[in-house]
Amino acid sequence: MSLADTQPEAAKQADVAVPELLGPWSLMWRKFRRHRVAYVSLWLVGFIYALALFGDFFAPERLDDTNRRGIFAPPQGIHFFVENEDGSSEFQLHAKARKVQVNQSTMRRSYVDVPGKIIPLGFFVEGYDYKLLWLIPSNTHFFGPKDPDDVVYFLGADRLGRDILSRIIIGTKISMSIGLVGVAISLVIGVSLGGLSGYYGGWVDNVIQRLIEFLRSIPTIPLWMGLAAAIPLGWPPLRTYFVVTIIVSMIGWTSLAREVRGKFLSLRSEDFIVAARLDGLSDWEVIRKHMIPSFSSHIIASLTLAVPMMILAETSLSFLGIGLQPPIVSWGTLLKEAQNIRTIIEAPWLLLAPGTMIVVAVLALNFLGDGLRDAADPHAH
Amino acid sequence: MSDPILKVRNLDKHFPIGGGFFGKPTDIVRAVDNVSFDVERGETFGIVGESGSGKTTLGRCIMRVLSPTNGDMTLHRKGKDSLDLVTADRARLTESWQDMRMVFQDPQSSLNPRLRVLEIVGQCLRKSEGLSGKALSDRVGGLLEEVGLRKEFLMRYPNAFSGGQRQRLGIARALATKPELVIADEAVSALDVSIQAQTLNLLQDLQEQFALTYIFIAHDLAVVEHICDRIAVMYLGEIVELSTTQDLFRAPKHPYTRALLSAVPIPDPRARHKAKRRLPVGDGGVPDKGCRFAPRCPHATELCRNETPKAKPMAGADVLCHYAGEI
Amino acid sequence: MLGFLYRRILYMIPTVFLVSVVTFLIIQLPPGDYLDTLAAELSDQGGLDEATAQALRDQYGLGKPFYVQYYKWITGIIFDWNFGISFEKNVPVNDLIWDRLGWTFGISVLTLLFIWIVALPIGIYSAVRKYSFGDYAATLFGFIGLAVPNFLLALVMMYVAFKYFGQSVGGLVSPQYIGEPWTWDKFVDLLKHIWMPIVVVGTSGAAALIRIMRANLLDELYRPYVVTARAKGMSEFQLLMRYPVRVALNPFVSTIGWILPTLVSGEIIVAVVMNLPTTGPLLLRALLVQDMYLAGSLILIVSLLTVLGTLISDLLLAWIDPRIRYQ
Amino acid sequence: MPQIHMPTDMSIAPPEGSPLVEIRGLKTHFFTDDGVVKAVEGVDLDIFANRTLCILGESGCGKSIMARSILRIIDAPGKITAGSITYHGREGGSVDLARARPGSKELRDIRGSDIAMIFQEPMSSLGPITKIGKQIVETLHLHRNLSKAEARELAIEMLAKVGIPKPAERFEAYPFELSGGMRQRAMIAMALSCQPRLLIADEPTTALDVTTQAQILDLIAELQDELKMGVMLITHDLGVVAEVAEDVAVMYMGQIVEKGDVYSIFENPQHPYTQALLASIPRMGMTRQRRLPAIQGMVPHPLARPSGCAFRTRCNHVIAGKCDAQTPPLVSRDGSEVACFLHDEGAKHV
Repeated sequence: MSLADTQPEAAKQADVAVPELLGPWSLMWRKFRRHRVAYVSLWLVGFIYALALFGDFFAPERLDDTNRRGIFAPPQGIHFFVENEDGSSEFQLHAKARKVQVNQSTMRRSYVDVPGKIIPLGFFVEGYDYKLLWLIPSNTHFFGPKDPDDVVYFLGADRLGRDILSRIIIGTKISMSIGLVGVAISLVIGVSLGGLSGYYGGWVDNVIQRLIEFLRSIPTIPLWMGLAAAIPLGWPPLRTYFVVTIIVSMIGWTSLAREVRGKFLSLRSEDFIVAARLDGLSDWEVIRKHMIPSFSSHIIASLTLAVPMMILAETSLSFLGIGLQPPIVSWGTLLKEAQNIRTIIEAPWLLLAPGTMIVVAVLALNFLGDGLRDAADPHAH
Repeated sequence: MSDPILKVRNLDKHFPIGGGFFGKPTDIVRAVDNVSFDVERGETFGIVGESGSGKTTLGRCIMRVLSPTNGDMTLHRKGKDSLDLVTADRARLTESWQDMRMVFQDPQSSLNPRLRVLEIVGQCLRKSEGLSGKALSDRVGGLLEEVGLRKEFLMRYPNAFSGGQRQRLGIARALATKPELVIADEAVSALDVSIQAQTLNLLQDLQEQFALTYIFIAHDLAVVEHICDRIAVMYLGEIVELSTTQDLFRAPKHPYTRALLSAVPIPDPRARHKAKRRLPVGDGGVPDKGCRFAPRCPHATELCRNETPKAKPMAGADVLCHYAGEI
Repeated sequence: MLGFLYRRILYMIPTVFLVSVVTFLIIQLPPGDYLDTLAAELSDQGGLDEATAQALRDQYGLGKPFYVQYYKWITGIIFDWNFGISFEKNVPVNDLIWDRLGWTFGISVLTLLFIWIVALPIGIYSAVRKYSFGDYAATLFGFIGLAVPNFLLALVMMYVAFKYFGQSVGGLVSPQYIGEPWTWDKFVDLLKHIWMPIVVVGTSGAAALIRIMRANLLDELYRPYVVTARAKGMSEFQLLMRYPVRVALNPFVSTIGWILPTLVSGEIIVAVVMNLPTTGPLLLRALLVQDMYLAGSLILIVSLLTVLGTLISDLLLAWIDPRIRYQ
Repeated sequence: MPQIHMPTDMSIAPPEGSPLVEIRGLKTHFFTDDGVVKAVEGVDLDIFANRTLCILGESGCGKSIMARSILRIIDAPGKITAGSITYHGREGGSVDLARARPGSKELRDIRGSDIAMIFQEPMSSLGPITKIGKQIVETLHLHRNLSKAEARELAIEMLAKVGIPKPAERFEAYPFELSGGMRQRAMIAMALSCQPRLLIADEPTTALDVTTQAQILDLIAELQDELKMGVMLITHDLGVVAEVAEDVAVMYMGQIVEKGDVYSIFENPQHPYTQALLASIPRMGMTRQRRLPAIQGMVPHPLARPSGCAFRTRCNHVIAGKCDAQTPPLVSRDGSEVACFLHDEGAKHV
């Protein structure tokens, strides 16, 4: 080698020179792991999607089971020890059995414990029949009363005596999937329009940019309300679901398209893209091998941040009564039950239980997206 | 004796500026204007100029990263037909990109941070020769050794290299397709003094070894003088002087070249008291008519301000000045 | 600056046109038209007489193609300031909407002010004291503010106010003042009520702006010009306010453009929950009973106001940032 | 090349009087997540009035951090961990800048007024949306008791002095409206508006074209003559050093490896690094060499600082068992000071 003589040290020092030898993806993962809240949120989001997937397994009661003896029943606590007759206590998960009392003068219901009577609780108990993942018949439930005939309202009950906890768990499926489906639609529209805009530039770019500016300048809620109100009430639930999803995804794609366009524009002038073209790669290969991997991490982060926005949008529409309609159960339709202040005062859990669920899910998704974005951005603070 | 590898004739590259959705461009920038030159096989042809002189645009037009507005360019390849670069379609261009390669200024941005060295250096071989697997890694490993890096670096990512090493990777990639012509655009400008010297040596060694022709674009006159055989000096899109290195540095003929040479600080404290030529500040704009350098030229006359000069061939050099040889 | 203004206003025209088309399209979406509704309603009272039906048909172009109806609608608005009539209430739309629009817009603007007053200092503090306790608190508030839907927050606040403070909730004034002329007491009563929708609507916006301000300021805090200002001998507070905060304000101002639509949106939904005399409940009701001219007028006007808000934010931006003005 | 200058031009008189700034044992370290980067590792330096001191070094050698340490404008996580920077004020008092409280009045009064600084990137170093004139006036108001009109007049005067045409018009201009050279002139006008005793110029011409660079260097030299101020110019360009320096300090990995007057550095370099650096640059107008004698290897990673002499990994004259064991001290030799064991008693001269 003719050059060996000038380079002995350079070769030797190469390992010392830059201690960082991890690949870009592992570096990103390491950075993400350091963002502890985001890391915890990743697990939380995973758990919520598991709830959505295995809803019936986690729900102790059937979704639509009404119960006249449970109308507006308040949440019941879980107790750990029972006292035996001899005074010793023994570990046994249980809830206290209750009965309804109606005050004759005010016509108000109240629930009082039946002394000495308990409802034993347990894991992997027998309950109603369902199909796990729409396939496997089963009647095992994760947690609930050991006797299938007992009912315990961990998060209270609604005006028909339906179990809120079970309804929230089943509602997870609709609410969380609307986010995912909506994001998928946004992704397709956003990436293709943004990509077209950024790659071709010129008048294509101009038209798409104007379109985006236009869409962004319309206040979303009136627009959605208009669109959602146009959905005939007689439509089957599934069709309503998809139309609502499409309406909701209309917000997401504009910002995504802008982001993709910006990335395309900045990447297009990047030397390594020019170099790839000069290496003989076709336009499509340049996009696939170089451009998309370069901004995929950002896209993933923005998508993660778009999911909660869509969840909130669905919730708002359903709450107003122009989104999803019962009998579809989503967090939004659950909250619709808590629309007037009198109901809330009588049964605050109707508001607080699904509300907390929404806030937790949205928070977790936001933290996750934030962590992903920080990890993807080499210049993050 | 003359055996040009590249012929450039009357090349123009104009960029429209301004204008919105409805509007027409308000102005055009003539970034490269009526440029003609030949590059001889085996030589190092330098293009120097200050920022905004159009040297980088010119390099990118030759590579056809940018499409020229007007003019002709022909690449004469050994043992193959010659190629008209202006009219070539994508397939012919892709072919030309194997014989004509580019080394970029910023080794940081010209290497995709998400790909391994094997892929970065080897992707052109994958395309052009259909290599893959062991054959590809052997070839790339060999290339790495040729530029003074180790085979073992194949599976690393660019972030594991220092600036100088990255530029070596850029050079390895340029050499992968066994090109005849390499365009080095400010290839050593971003490097530290000591690394710059190593890289210049490497470029010279490789030139000898593989009989390469270089087009070396730079703003550093000392570097250009060191490595180039002939030099074109650009000012606001035009070549104002083109001559052999020796003539250019011994006896510059264009007033801009002279001013440029005299502005370069010389690393010898004893030279500091020599008389300096200082140019008045230009506003970067191009005058409507006449010589583009006239607003800053100490010798400008009415003729200069009104009539555009034509390139004057004199003693092996071309000078774009009405008074070439007189002042 | 004037040129910039003209250009912006010119850009607004196609947007406004599109907004009106989309609005009309939306209100045309549901099957059937006003006459069907009216005929159904009047059928108990012996049906709709043909002459009246024909008159209405002519007036609104019902049964004609979409563009004819649109043309009648929009020319009515432009030339006669006639937004049509509310089918449900059988009064001109004009009589119903202006008061409510005034409240909607007033609350939105007040909310914008509230957001700025809250977000600006907290955002600055959060960036300057990065990773301090206050910063974490602001970040947490930011995330939670973004995660709680407006209507949920409204319900919770109403619940808390009622349960723990025994305050009457809903409406902008106490029931006894409704329909009464304005007096000092009524005004005070208004103030007692209006803060709640403002806080509810503003929380998510303030949370978003704190995050944006923090990120922008962090981008600017370590710029070389800050070092320059420090090297001049300025005190930290002085230089913070004069340089990085001013630059970071840019995107802050431009947020009017996008925050106004979300505020109006949020106001509409909160108004439904809190029973405010603004456009929200009216629009919702109009949409549910398919009172198309009323719904269409509301959507159109609210959208126009937002477009106008965007224009104002662009102008403000140009006013504080010379770089945009001179483009 | 025949020289026709007087012999007095060939050498440089030693500095007179006491130094403006005395730096002793200065260490500035950066406490990063990955470890401690010793950006400045024990620097001794004197800066005199009416003299130009050039700090020469490659990127990452700590020259810029050293200069910023003087004004105490190092961004976190950087910290001065040892040493002193004594500034002798106009009225005879002296201040240890290394120990002054950050952001204290004492420190701020010196910044911009006694010691001013200009930076590499004139675009990003000027406030982007503040008028040029306002930025200068602001400096004047900070340090001098002037009325608005007086300050404005003085600022326009400064703009004229640094060779900006139509200064009254440019007073109202924003930085983005000026060319790179004009911006750097405006920056100089701002730095010199309070007539500082020391100007620190951190790579002031690196971002500029050669022809503009020449003008800016001329300008600094002229103004130095006029104001009799000290200039500390930081650069990696040997040409610039040869052009303007009286004294030179060569830095490598946070330490000064050699310092002396410009003639001894260029004509009789003592340290192997200085020698190699001088040999490795292509020179204009010299006989063309086939190959440049390049320095081998690369600068070690700042977190992997070699033991002993930092340059030993690239040095051709390593003395085994010595260079890797101890850090060579800066010792006087032939009119300059050098930190290398080759110059110890008994060691063979290179």
